[in-house]
Amino acid sequence: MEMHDAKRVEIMIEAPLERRLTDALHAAEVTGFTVLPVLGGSGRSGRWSRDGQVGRAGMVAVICLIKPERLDTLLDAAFAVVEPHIGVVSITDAQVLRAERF
Amino acid sequence: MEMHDAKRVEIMIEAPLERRLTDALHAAEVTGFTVLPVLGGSGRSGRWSRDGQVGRAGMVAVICLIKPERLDTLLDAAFAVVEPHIGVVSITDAQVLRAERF
Amino acid sequence: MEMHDAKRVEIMIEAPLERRLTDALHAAEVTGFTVLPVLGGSGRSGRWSRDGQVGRAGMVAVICLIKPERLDTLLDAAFAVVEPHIGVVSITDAQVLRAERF
Amino acid sequence: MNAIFDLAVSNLISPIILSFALGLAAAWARSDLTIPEAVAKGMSIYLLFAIGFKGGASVAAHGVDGTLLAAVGAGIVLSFGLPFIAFALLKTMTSLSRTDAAAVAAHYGSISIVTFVAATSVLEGRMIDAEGYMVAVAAAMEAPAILSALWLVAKSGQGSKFDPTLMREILLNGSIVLLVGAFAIGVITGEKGLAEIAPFIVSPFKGVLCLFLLDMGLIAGRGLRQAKGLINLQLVAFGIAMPLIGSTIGLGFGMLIGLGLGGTVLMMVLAASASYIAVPAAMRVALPEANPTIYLTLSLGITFPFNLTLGIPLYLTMAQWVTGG
Amino acid sequence: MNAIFDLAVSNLISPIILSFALGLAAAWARSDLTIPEAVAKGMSIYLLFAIGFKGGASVAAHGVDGTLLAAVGAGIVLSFGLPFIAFALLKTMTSLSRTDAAAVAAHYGSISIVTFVAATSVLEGRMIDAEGYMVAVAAAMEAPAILSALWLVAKSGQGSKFDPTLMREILLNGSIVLLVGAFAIGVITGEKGLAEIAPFIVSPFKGVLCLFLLDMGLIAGRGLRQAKGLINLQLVAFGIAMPLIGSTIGLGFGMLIGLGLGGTVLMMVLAASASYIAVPAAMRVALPEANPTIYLTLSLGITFPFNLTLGIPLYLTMAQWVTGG
Amino acid sequence: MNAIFDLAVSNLISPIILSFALGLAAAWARSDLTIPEAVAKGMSIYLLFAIGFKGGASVAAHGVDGTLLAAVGAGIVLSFGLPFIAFALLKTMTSLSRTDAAAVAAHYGSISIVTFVAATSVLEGRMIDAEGYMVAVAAAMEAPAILSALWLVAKSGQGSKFDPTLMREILLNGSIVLLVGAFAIGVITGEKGLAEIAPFIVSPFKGVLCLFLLDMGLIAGRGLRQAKGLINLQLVAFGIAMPLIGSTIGLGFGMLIGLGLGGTVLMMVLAASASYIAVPAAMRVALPEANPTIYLTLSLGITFPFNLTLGIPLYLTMAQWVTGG
Ligand SMILES: Nc1ncnc2c1ncn2[C@@H]1O[C@H](COP(=O)(O)O)[C@@H](O)[C@H]1O
Ligand SMILES: Nc1ncnc2c1ncn2[C@@H]1O[C@H](COP(=O)(O)O)[C@@H](O)[C@H]1O
Ligand SMILES: Nc1ncnc2c1ncn2[C@@H]1O[C@H](COP(=O)(O)O)[C@@H](O)[C@H]1O
Ligand code: NA
Ligand code: NA
Ligand code: NA
Repeated sequence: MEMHDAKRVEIMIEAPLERRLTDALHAAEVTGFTVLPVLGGSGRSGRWSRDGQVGRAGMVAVICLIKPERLDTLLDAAFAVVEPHIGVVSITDAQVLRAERF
Repeated sequence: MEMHDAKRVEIMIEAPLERRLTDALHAAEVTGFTVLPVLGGSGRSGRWSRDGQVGRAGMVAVICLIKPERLDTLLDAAFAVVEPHIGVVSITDAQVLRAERF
Repeated sequence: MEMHDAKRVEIMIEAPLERRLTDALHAAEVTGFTVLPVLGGSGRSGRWSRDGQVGRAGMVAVICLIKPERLDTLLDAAFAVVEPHIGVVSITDAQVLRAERF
Repeated sequence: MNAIFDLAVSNLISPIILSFALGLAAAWARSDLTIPEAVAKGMSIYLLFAIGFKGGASVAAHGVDGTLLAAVGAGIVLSFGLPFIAFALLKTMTSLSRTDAAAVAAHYGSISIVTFVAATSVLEGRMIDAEGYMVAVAAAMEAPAILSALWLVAKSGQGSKFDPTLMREILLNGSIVLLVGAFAIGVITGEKGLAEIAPFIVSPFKGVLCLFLLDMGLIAGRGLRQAKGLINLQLVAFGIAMPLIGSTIGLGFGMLIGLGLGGTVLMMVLAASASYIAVPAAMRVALPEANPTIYLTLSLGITFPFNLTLGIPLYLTMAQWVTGG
Repeated sequence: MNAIFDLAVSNLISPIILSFALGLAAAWARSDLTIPEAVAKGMSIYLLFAIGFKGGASVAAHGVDGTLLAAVGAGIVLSFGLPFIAFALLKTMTSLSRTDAAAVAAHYGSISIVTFVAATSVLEGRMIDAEGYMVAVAAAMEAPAILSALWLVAKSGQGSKFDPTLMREILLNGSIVLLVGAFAIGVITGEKGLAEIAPFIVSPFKGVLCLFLLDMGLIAGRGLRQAKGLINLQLVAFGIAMPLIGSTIGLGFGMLIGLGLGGTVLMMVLAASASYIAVPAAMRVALPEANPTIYLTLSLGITFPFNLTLGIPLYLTMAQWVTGG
Repeated sequence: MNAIFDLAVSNLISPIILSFALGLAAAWARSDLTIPEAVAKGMSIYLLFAIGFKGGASVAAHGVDGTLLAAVGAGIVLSFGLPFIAFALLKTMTSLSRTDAAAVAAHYGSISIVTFVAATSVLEGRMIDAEGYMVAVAAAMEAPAILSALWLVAKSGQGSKFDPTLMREILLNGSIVLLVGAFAIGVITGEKGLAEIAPFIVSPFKGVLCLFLLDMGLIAGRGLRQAKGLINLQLVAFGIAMPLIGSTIGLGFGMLIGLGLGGTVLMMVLAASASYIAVPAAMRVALPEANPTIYLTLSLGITFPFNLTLGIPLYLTMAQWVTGG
C-alpha cells in the first residue's frame, strides 16, 4: 500500500486552553487534528487526576498528522499557545495512507 | 532490555465502524489492538466534539502494534474498511518488549 | 524551532495496576508521564470493552517522554510491574520541544 | 386560530421548551456549557426505559383493543413510505445530491423519540389519554425508513447498500431494543410493576426531560453554527413542510385505524418527527458519502424545534378539529 | 414446593429480574445497547450509598441488639471459610488449575452487594423486617475471602502473595469504604437524616436497581458469549451447587446467632452470592495468572442469575421452614 | 455562644456534612473510592439547574421587591472589592508572590455555589425564608473578582492580562449561563413550572447534594495530601480569616440594602465563600504562572470545609443577633 512521509505531533495541553490551541492551529491552516482525553498524569507540577473533577480541569492530548514541510508552521502556532503554560510537545516520524488528506 | 522491531499503526475511524474494523482485523488474524476514545477533532469535514452526544457519534482511535512483516496484511484489512469513510491511518516505527506477544 | 531527541514509551497496562506502575516510575525518578483512558481492546486473552463496567476493569495507556539515556531506567522500572501481567510496552523515537522539562 | 395560538404560547413557556431554548442560546453565544457524553447517554437510556415501561404498563392496564396491530402496521407503512415523499420533495425543492436526499429522507421516515415524549407530556398536561402501545409503534417506525433510503440509492445504480451485518445492526439498535424491552417488561409486570418503580420513572421524568432538552439545544445550536452557509432557505422550507405533510398523513392513518384523540396526535407526531440518533449512525455506515451536517441540521436544528414549539400544538388542534374531540 | 414455585414466579416477573433478562437477551443478540461506564459506576455508588445509609438509619432506629457483633463475626468467619469449601469442591468437581480454583474460591467467599440489595427488595415486598446491620456484615465479608485464596495459592509453594500495598487496597476498597461510611452516616444521623434524603435514596431506589441490573445483564451476556467453550457442565454445576451449600451454612450461622427471619435470609444470601466487582480487580493484581473469564463468568454469568431468580425465593422458603416464620 | 455551638453541632451531624467528611477521610486513607468525572459534572449541572430554577420560581411567586437590583449591585461591588482586601491580607500575612496572591484573591472575591446551596439547606431546615433572587446575586458575583485579580497583576507591570476571548469565556462560563438561564426559566414558568418538575429538582435535591459533597471531600482530601509542605500556618490562617472578614462585610451590605434574615445570611455566605470551579479554570488561562495547588487547597481544602461546618452556623447567628431575627 502506498505510504507517504508525515510527522505526528502530540501536544499535551491544559484543558482550559484547548480552544485556544485549536483556534491557533486553524489560523495557521492546520485543519486536521484529533483530541484525545487524558485521565491524569505527573510532571514538574506534581501528580493530578481527572476523577471527580467538575470544572475544565486536567489536560487533553491533541494529535496532528502533517506533511513534513508544514511542521514548522504547526510548531510555531502551537508553541505560541503552549509556551507560557505547562504542557508537552513531541514529534514522531510517521507515514500515512491517503496523503491527499493532509 | 531486549527490544524488537515493530510497527505502530494508529487508525482514527468513525465510531459506528469500530466493530467492522475490529472484525476485519480479526479476520486478517490481527488479534492485538487497543481502542482509545476520542473527544473531538477537525478535518476536511469540519470540527466536531463528543460533548453531549447520545448516539454512536464521533470517532475512536485503534492502535495496533504489529511485526513489520505483517504490516501489509493489517493495512489491507484496515483500508478496506476505512477507505469509503472519513478517517486517518498512520504508521510509526516502534520497538516492543516481549516480542512473543505480537 | 529547536528540538531534542527523546523516546516516547507507551505502556498499556491493566487499570488495577496503574498506581503500582506510576509509583514504580516515581521511585525510578521518572516523574513525567500521562495516563490515557482505553475503551477496549483485544489480545491473547480475548476481546474486552469498558462499556458498563463498574470495578477498576480494563486497561489504561501510560505515555512517557524521556531522554534517550534514561530509557533503560524507565523500562526496568516498568517491566518489573508489567512482567507478570498482561500488557504491552512500545518505544518510539521522538523529538521534543523544551528539553529542560524531561 | 386563537386556540392554536394559546396552546402554542402555553406550550412555549413550559420548562421543557425553555430548557431547549437555553441550550440553543448558550451554544449560539459560544458558552462552554456542555453536558458530558456519558450523562447525555444515561439520560437517553432513562427516557427510553421510562417511556417504554409506561407504555407497556398502560397496555397491561387498559387491555389491547383491536387497533394495536393495525397501529403498528400503519407505523411500518408510514416509515417505509414517508422517505419516498421526502425524497421527491427534496429533489423538487432543493439541489441536494441523490445520496444526500436519500439520507435526509431516511431521517424523516424514522422518528424522534424525544419529540414523541414531549408530545406525551403535552397530552398528559391536558389530561388527554393516549393508547399505551403507541410506544410500540414508535419502536416499529425507527428502522424501515433506512431500508427505503438504501433502496433509493441502490436504484440509481450506485450498487447495493444492503449488507446483512448492517440489517442486524439497524434492527438490534440499542434504542429499539431498550424501548421494546422496557415495553415488554411493562406489559408483563403491569400496574404493579409500575407502582414499584414509579418514583423513578414517573415522578422525575419531566425534570430529566428538561436537562435532556438542554443538551439537545446545545447540540442543535452548535450544529446550526457550523452549518451556516450549508443550510439555505429551500432546506429550511423542507424542514418545516415535511413534518406538516407527515403529520397530515399520520392524521389520516390515525383516523383510518380508529385511534383515539391522544393516539392520533402521537401518530401524527411520529410521522412528523425526524430521527437524529439512530439513523445518523446508520447513515455513516451505509451512506458515508452523504454529508452528515445536512441531515443532522435539518432534523435536529430545524424540524425538531419546529415540532417541539409549534408542531405539537398544531397537530393537537388539527386532531381535535377532525375528531371533534 | 408450591410455595417456592409461586414465590419464584412472582419473583421472576418483577421489573428487576426482567431488566436483567433484557440485558442478557440484548447482549446475546449482539445489540449495541450499552450503558456508559461512568453511568454504571454512578449507579453503583448510588446503590452502595443508599443501602449503607438505610442500614445505618435502621440500626439507629431499632437499636443494636446483642447479635450485631456476633453477626459481623459470623460474616468474617464465613468469608474466610467458604473459599476452602469452594476450593475443595472445585478441585473435586472440575479440572481447574490450583490458581484458577483459588481465584474462583475468593469470589464465592466474598459477596455480591447487588444480590444482597435484590434480596432486601424481596423481603420489603413481603413486609419482612431485617436487621439493618446486615449491611455491615456485607461490608465485613467483602475482603477476608481474598486472603484465604492467597493463602491457598501460597501454600502450594508458588511464593507468598501477601504484599502490604495489596492488603491496604483490599481493605480500603472503594465499595467497602462507601458502604461502611454511608452506614456510619446513617447511624449518626438516624431517622431524621434518612427523612431528609429519603426522596433520593429510598423512593427511586428500585428503579435505579432496574437500570443497574440491565447493565449487569448486558455484561453477563457479553461475558457468556465470550466464554463459550471455556465453561463446561462441571463449572456450571459448581456455580449452582456452591450457593446452595453457602446458603445452607449461612442458614446455620443465622440460627446459631439468633438472627430474625429477614436477617437469616440475608445471611444466606451473602454466603450464597459471589463477588464480581471488588474481588476480580484484586485478583488481577494478586493472581494475574488466573483466568478472569472463568471467575467472572461463574460469578456473574451463572451464580448471580441463579441467586436472583431461584436462589432468593428458595433461601426465603428454607428460612421460613426452619424458623417456622 | 451556646446557640452557635448547638447550631454547629446540629449542622455537623447532617448527612451533607458527614458525606463531605467521608470523602475527606477516604482520600486521606488513600482509598480508591472515586466518582467518575462525568457523574460529578452531571451532579453539578443538576445542582445549578435546580438552584437557579427554584430561585426564579420563588421570585415569580413572591414578586420582586425593590431590593433585587440593589442586591445584585451589592454582589458585584463585593466581587470586585473583596479581592483587594484578600490581596492586601495575603501580602501582609503570607509570603506568596504577587501573582499567587492575586490568583488566590480572585477565588475569594468570587463564590462557591455549593456553599451557597448548603446554606440554603440550613435555612430551609430552620424554616427561614430567603429572597429567591439571591441566586442571581450569586451568578453576578462569579466573574468580577477575576477582573480585579488581573488588574492587580497588570498594575505591577507584568503586562496587560485582559484579552477579549478571555473576557467572553469568563462571562459565558457554563455555570453562569446555566444558573442565570435556569433562574430565567423559573421566573417565566413560575410556581406552575416548578410544580411540574419539583419531583426532580426539589425532592431528591439534598440526596444529590450529599453525593456531590462526597466527591468534593474526595477531591479536597486528595488535594490536601498533595499540598503538604506547601500550605503553612499563615495560609491556613488566611483561609479562615478571609471568610470571617468577607461575611462581616456581606452582613453590612445585607443590612444596608434591607435584605431579610435569610437573604442577609446568603449574602454573607457568598462573600465568605471562595470559588473552586470557574475561577481556577480562568486562572490557568490568565495567570498560568500562579500555582494552582495553592489556590485550590486554600479555597477547597480550607475555606470550603470551614464555611460548611462552622461558618454557616456562625453567619446565621451573627445575622440573627444583628437583625434581632
Ligand atoms: N515526560 C513526560 N511525558 C509524558 N507526559 C508528560 C511528561 N511531562 C509532563 N507530562 C504531562 O504534562 C503535564 C504537566 O507537566 P508539568 O508541566 O511538567 O507539570 C503532566 O501532568 C503530564 O500529564
Ligand atoms: N491531519 C490529521 N491529524 C489528525 N487527525 C486528523 C487529521 N485529519 C483528520 N483527522 C481526524 O479525522 C477526522 C475526520 O477527518 P476528515 O475526513 O478530514 O474530516 C477529523 O475530525 C479528525 O478527528
Ligand atoms: N499488538 C497489540 N497492539 C495494541 N494493543 C495490544 C496488542 N496486544 C495486546 N494489546 C492490548 O493489551 C491487552 C491485553 O493483551 P493480551 O495480554 O495479549 O490479552 C489487549 O486487550 C489490548 O488492549
Ligand atoms: Na417521521
Ligand atoms: Na459468598
Ligand atoms: Na467570596
